[in-house]
Amino acid sequence: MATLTIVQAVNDGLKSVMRDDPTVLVLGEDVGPKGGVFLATEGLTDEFGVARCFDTPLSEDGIIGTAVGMAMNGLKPVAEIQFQDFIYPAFDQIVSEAAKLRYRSGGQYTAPMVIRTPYGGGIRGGLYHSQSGEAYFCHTPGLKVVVPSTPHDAKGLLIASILDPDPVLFLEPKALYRSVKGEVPEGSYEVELSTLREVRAGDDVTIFCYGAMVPVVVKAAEQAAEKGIDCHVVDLRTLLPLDEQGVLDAARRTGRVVVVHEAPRFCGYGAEISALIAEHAIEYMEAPVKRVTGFDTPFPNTLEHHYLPDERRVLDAIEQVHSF
Amino acid sequence: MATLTIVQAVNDGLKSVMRDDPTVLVLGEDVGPKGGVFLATEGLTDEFGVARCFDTPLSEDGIIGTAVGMAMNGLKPVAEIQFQDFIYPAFDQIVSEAAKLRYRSGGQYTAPMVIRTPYGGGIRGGLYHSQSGEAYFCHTPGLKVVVPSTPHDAKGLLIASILDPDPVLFLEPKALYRSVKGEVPEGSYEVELSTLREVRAGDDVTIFCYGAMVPVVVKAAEQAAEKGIDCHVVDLRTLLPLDEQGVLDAARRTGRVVVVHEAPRFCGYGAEISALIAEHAIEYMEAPVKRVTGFDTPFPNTLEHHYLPDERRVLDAIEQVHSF
Amino acid sequence: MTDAPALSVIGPDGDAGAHDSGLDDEQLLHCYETMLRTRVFDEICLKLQRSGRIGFSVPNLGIEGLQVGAASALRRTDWIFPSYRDFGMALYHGVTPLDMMHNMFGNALDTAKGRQMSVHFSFEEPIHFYSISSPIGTHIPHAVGAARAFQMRGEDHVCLASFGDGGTSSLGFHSGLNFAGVWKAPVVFLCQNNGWAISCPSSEQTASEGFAIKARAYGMPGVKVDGNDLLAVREVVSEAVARARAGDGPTLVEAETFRMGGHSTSDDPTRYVPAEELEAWGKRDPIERFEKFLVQRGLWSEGDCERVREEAFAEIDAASKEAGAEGAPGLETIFSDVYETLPDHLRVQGEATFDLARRKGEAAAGAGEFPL
Amino acid sequence: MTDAPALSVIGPDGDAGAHDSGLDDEQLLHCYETMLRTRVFDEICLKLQRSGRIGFSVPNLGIEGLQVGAASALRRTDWIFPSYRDFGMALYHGVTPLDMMHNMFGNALDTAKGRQMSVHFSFEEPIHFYSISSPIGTHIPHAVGAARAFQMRGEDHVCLASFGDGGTSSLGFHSGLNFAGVWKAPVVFLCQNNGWAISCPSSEQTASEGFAIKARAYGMPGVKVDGNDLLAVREVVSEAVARARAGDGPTLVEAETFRMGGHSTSDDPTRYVPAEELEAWGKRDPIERFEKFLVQRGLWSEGDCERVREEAFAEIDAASKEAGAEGAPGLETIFSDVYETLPDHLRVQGEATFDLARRKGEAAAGAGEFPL
Ligand SMILES: Cc1ncc(C[n+]2csc(CCOP(=O)(O)OP(=O)(O)O)c2C)c(N)n1
Ligand SMILES: Cc1ncc(C[n+]2csc(CCOP(=O)(O)OP(=O)(O)O)c2C)c(N)n1
Ligand SMILES: [Mg+2]
Ligand SMILES: [Mg+2]
Repeated sequence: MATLTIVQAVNDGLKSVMRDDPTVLVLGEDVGPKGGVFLATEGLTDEFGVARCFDTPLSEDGIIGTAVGMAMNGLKPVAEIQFQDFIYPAFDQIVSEAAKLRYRSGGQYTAPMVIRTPYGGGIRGGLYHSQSGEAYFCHTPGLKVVVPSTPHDAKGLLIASILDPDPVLFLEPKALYRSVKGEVPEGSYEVELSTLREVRAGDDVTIFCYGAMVPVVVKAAEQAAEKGIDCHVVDLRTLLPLDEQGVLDAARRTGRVVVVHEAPRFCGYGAEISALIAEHAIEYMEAPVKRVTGFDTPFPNTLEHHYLPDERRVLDAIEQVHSF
Repeated sequence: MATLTIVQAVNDGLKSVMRDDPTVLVLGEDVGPKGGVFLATEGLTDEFGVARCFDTPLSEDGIIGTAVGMAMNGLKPVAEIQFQDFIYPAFDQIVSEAAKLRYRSGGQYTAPMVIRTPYGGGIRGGLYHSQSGEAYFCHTPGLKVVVPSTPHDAKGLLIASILDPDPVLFLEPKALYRSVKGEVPEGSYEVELSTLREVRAGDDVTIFCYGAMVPVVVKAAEQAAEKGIDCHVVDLRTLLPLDEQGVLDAARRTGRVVVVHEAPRFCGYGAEISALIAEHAIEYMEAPVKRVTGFDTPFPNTLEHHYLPDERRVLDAIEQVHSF
Repeated sequence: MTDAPALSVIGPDGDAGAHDSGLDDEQLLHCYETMLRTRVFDEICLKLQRSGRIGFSVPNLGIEGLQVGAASALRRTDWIFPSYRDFGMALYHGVTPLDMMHNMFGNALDTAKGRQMSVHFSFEEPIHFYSISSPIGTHIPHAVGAARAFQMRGEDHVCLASFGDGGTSSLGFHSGLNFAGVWKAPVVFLCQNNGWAISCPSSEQTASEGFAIKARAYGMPGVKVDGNDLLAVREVVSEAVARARAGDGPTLVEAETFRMGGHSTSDDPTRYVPAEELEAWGKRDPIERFEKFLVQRGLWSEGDCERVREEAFAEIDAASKEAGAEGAPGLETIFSDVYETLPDHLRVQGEATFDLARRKGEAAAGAGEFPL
Repeated sequence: MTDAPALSVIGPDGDAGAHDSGLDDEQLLHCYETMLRTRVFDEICLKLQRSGRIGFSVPNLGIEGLQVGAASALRRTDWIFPSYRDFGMALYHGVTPLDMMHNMFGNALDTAKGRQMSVHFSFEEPIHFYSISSPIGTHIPHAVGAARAFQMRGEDHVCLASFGDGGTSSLGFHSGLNFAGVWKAPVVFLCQNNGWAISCPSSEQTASEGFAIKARAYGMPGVKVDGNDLLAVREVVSEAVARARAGDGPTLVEAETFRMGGHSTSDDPTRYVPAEELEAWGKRDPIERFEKFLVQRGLWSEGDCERVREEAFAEIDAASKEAGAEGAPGLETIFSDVYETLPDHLRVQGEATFDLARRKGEAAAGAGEFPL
């Protein structure tokens, strides 16, 4: 097994699946000779030719719109959106078309495709190179939404997403692209979608998180452990369709819950987790369900370290629900 | 006071404010001579001329994009999107531009404008003439989101939205356009944004709702009353920024809460209400916080009456939280 | 090419000179019959709507020749990415009025399972007649992507993407044509310029001199054609299809025509369409023109029209009765086809719905049990 | 007009014949100095980035003439809707390097309050230099809307919207130009075709023959100009501005140039830009060309370049030191300007942030108390 970063694992995942399946192709801005602005697609054009990994004009609407057309006609496109912040010109194609095609055509036409895109803060990207828009997509029936936080999952979830018969939005935590390393099996393997990952077992407080917040939460959990609070950390991995039962089981286990994400709080993904618990497990709760999130503001630049949830804010919340 | 339908109240609101303020103008597809597909803008071009109420090419991106430009340069555009389902081509302009302009320019440039659009089901419009996308927009800092449910509020909230210094998405419940009538004062008046409306006082169960769900909830509350359950019905009216304190007070009052909306449940607006309660009022809750919503599917056509929450489903939820 | 005037083939008197359409007599008659069947289907739908049997329809009057002419240029292995007025193309290639009527009623046999408004057809056979979406222009890049799949597999099939004058302002038009130009994708873009986008006249839709000229922005040929002349449309679209099939890339065809009815059954066009325009275009009816052509070719005789109309009426009226008698889709269709496999949260929502329907006494809507 | 070759005014030897730019000697020298100051500003930013003092910059090398030529065609009552490379236009109209440096450092005096990445300037004075957005093309319809506001008030001001070759594929290009055409809005669209959109060459951006021709899709004139020739750009943009001011509608100008540096400081262009192209364009430097022109006019002498460069360096270097010494924005800037008035939920979030900062010992970041 090789030790890879997350961005290398993504690259490896793409190569593995492209070697196995000639219908898989990669398109997007600068994914070809340049290898993508984060080098996630490096070497693909060299190995698979320009017909299977190619640059597109500067139009996210065109990238996703044509990918839908390819997908319904036998190809498996993996479209890259350079930054998640730039996905919104394609919002209509994703929400109105890719997500609804199977339904509206009674299953005659489908859009099995993957949209990969780096999301989140931590690189001093300011308003438009830092956003976490997962909640917009998780409110969209017909889509699947996946967020890895380790190299192993990045590759295995990506391959599972590409092989999935439905459109998948694959959000890559760019803050972790090169900062997290881990062992990654060679060749093709799948990590099943809609399964949770238990990052740390514990009996006092349950913390739900995903993507770049996972290492932050792990650190906070370690600090909590020093204070005698034993945290159960769950990496959600697939945000839609969510393993709701798994979430409720984990919440009931401790009766004390913290939800952490980078995105703004209001109508953010964390609200759904809180709502599920309030609807199905409230009688087990021994404390308020706390959310630690980005603020309800656009994403700032110079002060992003104040905006992003850090160990301190997570630890505060852990202590609050623990001592409630 | 005249007795008007909601769509007449919208029309009256537009006329009132356009008479008072020459910088207000209306643009959109078919809003001119045709008066809009629901006749909300009927007579405006006649009264105010084609410079102040005009048809645009078929591009929501262009409608909102140019409206942002007008707004930053001294005009107060009221843009109509023909159906809320067709707003997504303008998603980037709304979410990336209108909502973030004041912030990113340090207040140098602003976008005081209103986007009016009919939303929701009940007219046999199927997938693309029935959607309720409010949650997408409520997760967008910098925007305000308003949903009236009575003629009085439709006019007063619309005028307040037009006079507001920030961009407002004004969602009109098309199912109620002609089915609800009520007294509407003449001339200009404002209903303050971010205030709740108590539709019905009660001490047993609190129900939060908005838009076309309000009459459904009122009927369910009446049926509940017959069974001896006294419901407190709150029309949220402004979804963002929400009067969170008012919501929490109303929730604490009964300790039993139902949230109702048409939109899909997962990551829907109701999740935020549940989450607020789970975070700030859980210790007052005597029952699970229930959501009665559209299903997590696209919007069907022939079976829309099964998709839309009706009195029966709301009553079921009321009974469940009451007897918990 | 782009700036040339619109091509016409059939003169006002029906004379097409020595024009060779490549169609034999039988095919020419098939074209004629399809036009009439399209008109009859449209008429019946408008009646069904007025009598409250169906919710919605879109008038098709005056564009039958355009649709049939374009459809006749395609093989059944090609794909059609239609707009909501294009059902004449489906009829031409053998989709049955009955299947179409199931959609108009949104019943249990509708291929779209009653999920879409009527006229939003989806067929896979006998030709790919792609699931119609309401948002304007979104299907244009789909056609380009599907065409690229043909390219990749070395297949010489072609995609026809059809849209209105209003559709040229959409995002999908810009990105679709741009990508197609760069990829030399085998697509024919058919802009049906019928003068109006609901109440917006073409002159307020864009300041360009017509729509064919927009092709130049994407490095492809743009051609204007008389949209009320079946043979002219066939000629121009056939040339574009041949180019595409040969690997020479896309073409934008602008067919000039006029919307003779309202935008839809919800629209009152007398509020905005000038009566003179309507009258002038009324004289250019594509079916009458084609009849005159058939007369000149000795293929038509008095009474043919009535006969075909009657046969079409009988068939389509029967189809509408059959479709109207069919039940609504089962409750499970609300929840199926969101994903290939039903996820847990939808299973729970579906079960609750079945349960409620049972309690309301509507269990018959489904099998009485949630089958997914 | 659209298909004409690109206009050049200054020959390779600096000869501009009898061309009358409408600029007096002082103004010509202002142009020259602004080009050099632009280049020096750029050089200093690249150095600041390499040494880690700032996070990001975008090279400007080779397009100084384009920017200054275009800016010189505007009055200060006109509005500029710039792209991220256009700071030469701001300098021309009197924005100070110090104000620009505050932005590069995202400090407390940055007009954007440290919220944006560097080079995303926003100025209201001495000219409206509209807040730059990262999403490509979104500002194009803004320019059209702002222009329509001028029209409505009967003011004869003009908007200049500037974007790259890549920007022509964006949604905003299509909707912006289309609306402007229909409205005859007083806008000049300036497409800086520098051959590349990051690593995508113009030839893969679109199949059209250049970019000026895209104007025909929107019913407006399209003009090509040599983008490395300040006087040619000024000439063409001035004509377009005059048309717009006179109420005759918009124009699309394509300025042909080349991106001599990387896309940004994060980019390594040697991976994809052919060395020959770089070399060829290196010989067409706009500053050298303008120097030769000034020599011919007797306005330039040996040493001028060094003198201006030194003065510019001194000024801009000092500005960078001053801006670099300035503190970060106060914590309250995370929460202000989301809305005009701070809503309750943001007040709560802000108070918690201040509280945490105080506990972490960072209270100095704000006044120590949440001031909103
Ligand atoms: C994105 C979007 N915006 C608005 C609408 C509403 N709408 C439906 S059809 C139509 C006009 C279409 O005109 P055109 O493209 O010329 O086609 P025609 O109806 O004339 O055949 C409009 C505005 C829509 N369906 N989609
Ligand atoms: C909507 C959107 N998609 C992608 C990007 C990433 N991006 C930033 S600049 C750029 C290339 C722009 O090229 P061009 O318009 O030619 O301008 P140039 O950089 O050459 O001046 C890209 C793809 C973006 N900023 N916005
Ligand atoms: Mg039309
Ligand atoms: Mg460029």
